[in-house]
Amino acid sequence: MSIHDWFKRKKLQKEAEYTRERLDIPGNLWVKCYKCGQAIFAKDLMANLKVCPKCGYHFKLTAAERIAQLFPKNSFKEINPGLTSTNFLKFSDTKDYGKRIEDSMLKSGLNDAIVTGLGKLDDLDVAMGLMNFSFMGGSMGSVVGEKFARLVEAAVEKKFPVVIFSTSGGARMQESIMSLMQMAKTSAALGRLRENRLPYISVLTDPTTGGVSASFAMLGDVNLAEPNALIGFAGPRVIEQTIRQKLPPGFQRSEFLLEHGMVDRVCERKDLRDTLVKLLRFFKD
Amino acid sequence: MSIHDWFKRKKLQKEAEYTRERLDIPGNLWVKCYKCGQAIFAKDLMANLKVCPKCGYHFKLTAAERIAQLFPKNSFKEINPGLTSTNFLKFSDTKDYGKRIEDSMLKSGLNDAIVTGLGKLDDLDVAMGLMNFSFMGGSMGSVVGEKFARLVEAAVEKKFPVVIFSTSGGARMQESIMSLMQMAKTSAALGRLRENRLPYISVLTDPTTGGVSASFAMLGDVNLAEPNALIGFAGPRVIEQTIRQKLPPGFQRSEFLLEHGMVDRVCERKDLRDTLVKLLRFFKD
Amino acid sequence: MAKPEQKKNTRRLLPFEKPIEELYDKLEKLKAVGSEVKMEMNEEVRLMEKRIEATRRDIFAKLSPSQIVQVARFIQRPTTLEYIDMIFDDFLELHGDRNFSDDPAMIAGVAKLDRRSVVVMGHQKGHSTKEYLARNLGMANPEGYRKALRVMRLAERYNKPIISFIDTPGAYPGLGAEERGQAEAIAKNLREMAELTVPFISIITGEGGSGGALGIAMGNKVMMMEFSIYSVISPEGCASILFRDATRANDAAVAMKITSKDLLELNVIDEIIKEPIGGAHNDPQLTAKNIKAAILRNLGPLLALSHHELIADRYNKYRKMGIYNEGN
Amino acid sequence: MAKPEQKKNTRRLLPFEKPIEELYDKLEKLKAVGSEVKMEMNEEVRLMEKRIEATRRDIFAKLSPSQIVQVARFIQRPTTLEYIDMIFDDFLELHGDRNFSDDPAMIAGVAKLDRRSVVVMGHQKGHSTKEYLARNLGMANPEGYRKALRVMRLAERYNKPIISFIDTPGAYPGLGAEERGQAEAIAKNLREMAELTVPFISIITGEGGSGGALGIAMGNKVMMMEFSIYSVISPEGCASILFRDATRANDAAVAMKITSKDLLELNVIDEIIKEPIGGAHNDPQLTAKNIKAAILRNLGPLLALSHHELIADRYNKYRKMGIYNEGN
Ligand SMILES: [Zn+2]
Ligand SMILES: [Zn+2]
Repeated sequence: MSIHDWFKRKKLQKEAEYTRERLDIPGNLWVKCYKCGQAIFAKDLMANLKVCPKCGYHFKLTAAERIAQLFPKNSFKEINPGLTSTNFLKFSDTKDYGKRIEDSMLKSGLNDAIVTGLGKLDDLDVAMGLMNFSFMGGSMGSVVGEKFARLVEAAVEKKFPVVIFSTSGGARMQESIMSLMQMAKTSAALGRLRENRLPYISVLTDPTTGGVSASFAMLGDVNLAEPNALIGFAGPRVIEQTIRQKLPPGFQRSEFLLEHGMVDRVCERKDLRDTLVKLLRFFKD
Repeated sequence: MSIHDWFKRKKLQKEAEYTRERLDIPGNLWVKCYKCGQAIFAKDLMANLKVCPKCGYHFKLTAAERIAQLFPKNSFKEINPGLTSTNFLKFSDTKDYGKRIEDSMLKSGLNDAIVTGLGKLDDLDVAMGLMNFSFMGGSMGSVVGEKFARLVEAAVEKKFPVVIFSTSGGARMQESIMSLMQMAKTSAALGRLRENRLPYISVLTDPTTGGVSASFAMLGDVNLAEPNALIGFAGPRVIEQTIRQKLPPGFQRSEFLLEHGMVDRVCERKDLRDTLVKLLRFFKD
Repeated sequence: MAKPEQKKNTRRLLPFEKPIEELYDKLEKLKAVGSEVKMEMNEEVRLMEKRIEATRRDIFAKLSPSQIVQVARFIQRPTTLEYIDMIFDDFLELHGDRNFSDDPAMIAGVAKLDRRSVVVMGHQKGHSTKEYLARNLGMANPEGYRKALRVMRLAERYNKPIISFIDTPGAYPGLGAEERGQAEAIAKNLREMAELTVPFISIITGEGGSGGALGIAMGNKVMMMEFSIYSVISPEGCASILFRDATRANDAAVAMKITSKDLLELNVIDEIIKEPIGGAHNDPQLTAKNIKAAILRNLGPLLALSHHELIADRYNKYRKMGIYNEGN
Repeated sequence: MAKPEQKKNTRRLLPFEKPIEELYDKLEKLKAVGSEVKMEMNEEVRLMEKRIEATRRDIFAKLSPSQIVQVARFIQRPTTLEYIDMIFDDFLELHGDRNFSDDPAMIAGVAKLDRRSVVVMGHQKGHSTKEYLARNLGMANPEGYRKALRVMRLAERYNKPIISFIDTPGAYPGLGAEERGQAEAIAKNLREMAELTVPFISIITGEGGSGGALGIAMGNKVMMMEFSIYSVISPEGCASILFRDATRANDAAVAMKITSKDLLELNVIDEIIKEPIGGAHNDPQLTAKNIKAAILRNLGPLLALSHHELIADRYNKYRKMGIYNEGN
């Protein structure tokens, strides 16, 4: 099934509560902006790609929302939707990992923290992966790694470029060492892509840290970032504890990374699709 | 003729006056160390590879002295000794460049600022270039560039590794743009060497700046530096004028470059030959 | 507002264009009178404009090297970003060296030349003190050269030609630049440019200052704008170091042979790109058109070469440079 | 001098070796008496030494994961430089990333393994607070990973095998590290290690801490010392983040499966290298001998592979990692 069908199926039952939770909606109609605190009519927010019309704050998007924004003509076909996580270590912290997976699936309407598929941006073929922060903080375990690797392998086979939208707190600790190995696996897949001279564009969105930033998210031929996204290796709290001082304002934000040479462009959501199309056309022609 | 023959031939007529000039010898027997100010018996200084036995200060070496230290068995054969500089631009500053070349040749007993040749360090073949600071400040003009390129081409043909001892104030401004082009020429030659997977060891000695540091001297698979050598792109005075402040002590010295990741090892002269042999053996086996 | 200041700006006059200044004053008076008496002075205005153009043509027909230096450095001279805008389509700047920072003195990105994808890069100066400061007058730090190299490698990986625009007094001679390996950054670029498997064209648009210029200028074809300069050291630097007299920069400019004509004669460059009368700043659009034509004319034959041939072509080009005597 | 301090040092006792402490005290008394009465107590000394060894053997036969963590982190545990010294000949350390600095937390260089040239690298800790400070406890900055990559590429260019030694709590989470792209540095290493055309062997000798460990650990073969650990986060970090209780590090150590035995069962590593009774620090020479034997045993088959096969071998190794369900 296409991601659109899947999106529609889950939509009705989930979106209301989910959106409320993710966006702090104080009712059904009004959303309060995290940054400027202004109340925004939910419809206006959605029409503005979930960017605050007042202050430009970029709200988090789910994979499905992102897909809907990028592929208005429904041209995105999901691949490997059936992969799900398993508690192979019988890991249990404050909650059993198996239960946590189940709950996350129910709550988010997603199978795991990434959706992968093939699609067209205008006339341009693309293999795309989109992470979901709403599924266990976008953490990367075996499923994210496997779906990523399969996506890249599909791209190699079809000679498609790859675009990844990252958002992740890092490795999924409940899978312990196996989550660390996904960094190796996804990076190796990108090595193969590169060997085949197929382009890779990484889009970093808020937040992208830890094992995901230290593997595929930083490896784009071109790295794009949405404004003000938190991007870094270590989390701000860990750094503050280590250096025993407050972090400067703007630290680890997209604009900071641009200044420090780590991302090519900070790109507002409204310009993102155009920029991707331009870049893909550059690589293609 | 071998560099040794050539060295012997020039030696008698030149060495006395030349050594006096280069070393500030206040008579024939005693040398005053630049750094610690101590008087050293000239013979002791020579026996100690021209390193002050009191404070470790490394006096400058001519190519011939360097060759004598490295190839005790006379195994170094110079190539392309007959190349000489010409005043093709009819350039004249405080002195005509043609006259300057002539005077430098007479005074230094050298044809130009580099000696190139093939030799053996122990059983290890090597193509080696050794610069002379005493010839117009080791400046790189067409002759240095051409001899460098021919040396590298000989190395490629014979599958020899290349070792270069640099000491230079930079490009030879009297050859204007043509001296700049030698940076391109020598670096391109090293590109070809690399393409052929033949190793290149660069030994930076006091001083190595400007166009030589910004071309072949910095491009070693391994960069070695003698202690306390001045190494940099811009000269200290230019930097001071630009930033309008005094430079910190140790700035642009070998140890500073080590700390800043630009050289692999700071190597005392007494250890230099052993280190080269070890490295060459590493590459060979 | 300071009116004379503004006048100067719109006239874009170089110091040695004094004779034209007076003519412009007259022209303006004529125009003022004309607007009073409605159009009657039209013919005289036209004549005065012709006279200005003729005078300018005369002046520019016999510029001295040090005057050319002034043109090359003129604050009104079109910048790399302007040329990119006029010559290419769909330019997307790419930032950063993926190491330390993004250097605003060096720009790089992807673009279309007509419908062909190309990679472009160059030093960026500006047209005001403020822009000079922001861009460090086009004097790149190591990060600038490393960004350029990163984007060159991108070009190579995806088989896109590279066009570089050179306009810098030189690589920045700062404390941090030395700490972070200015010499290493430039040296590595030289070696890597020699080995590029894609067509590479370099254009000296303004100041080609020493290693800082060469650091992105090792094209298969190297072209110079008519009134640009290219040299191993600035005339001022040469005067103070070699002539031991800082006031002799004019003599140094002559002696060093730094004009496009000199460098073509020395076979260091392949072609001179004509500028409009009065220099590129007098008609940036026309200048850009000339540059684009030169790029297209030179790119064609390079596109026919294999990767190996492109490297060999570049190797041979630089291998030949140098003039010396050969004895026994 | 503080004698008890010194005793502890020579005995090199871990916190959970308390029972041995008493035996050592007795042994020393026996020796003292023995030296008075000349040799008569020899047999009893021998017996006591045997008893110490037996007790130690018992303790180490059933170490809990959190005790293994203590062994892996023990200040007396041999460091990378010591292993290199014992295993290789003619080691020459190479410094610097050719970009920004030389990172003392990461060492790299060339050496001989018997008579074969190899490239070696690893995190460097130390045996004292002073050394910990100088080496940042083996927590590398981006420069460390970039130096490692530079030297890996050197190895590749000249076709030399690479041996890496892993012993780090993790990559350094500092301000400068973030500014200079810790994430980028590690990520690039991962991709580049996957593509290396030379045999690559990695050995976790002490702490294999997260991305900072993996950043030089993507060998064709990955081995772990018997009492080393390898994990995505420290037990303490896991306890405080997942268990929301910083005191539950022991539980986290168990739950996370971070011991060599666990990781062999999970097929994440290929082999366990035995340590002497009481851990590597009790007999560094024997430990080094075991490591060397393991390297040689594993290197042989890798040397028979082509460049392409080596890349494929590594790709398949990491491609297989992961456990998941597959529905429709
Ligand atoms: Zn807002
Ligand atoms: Zn001394």
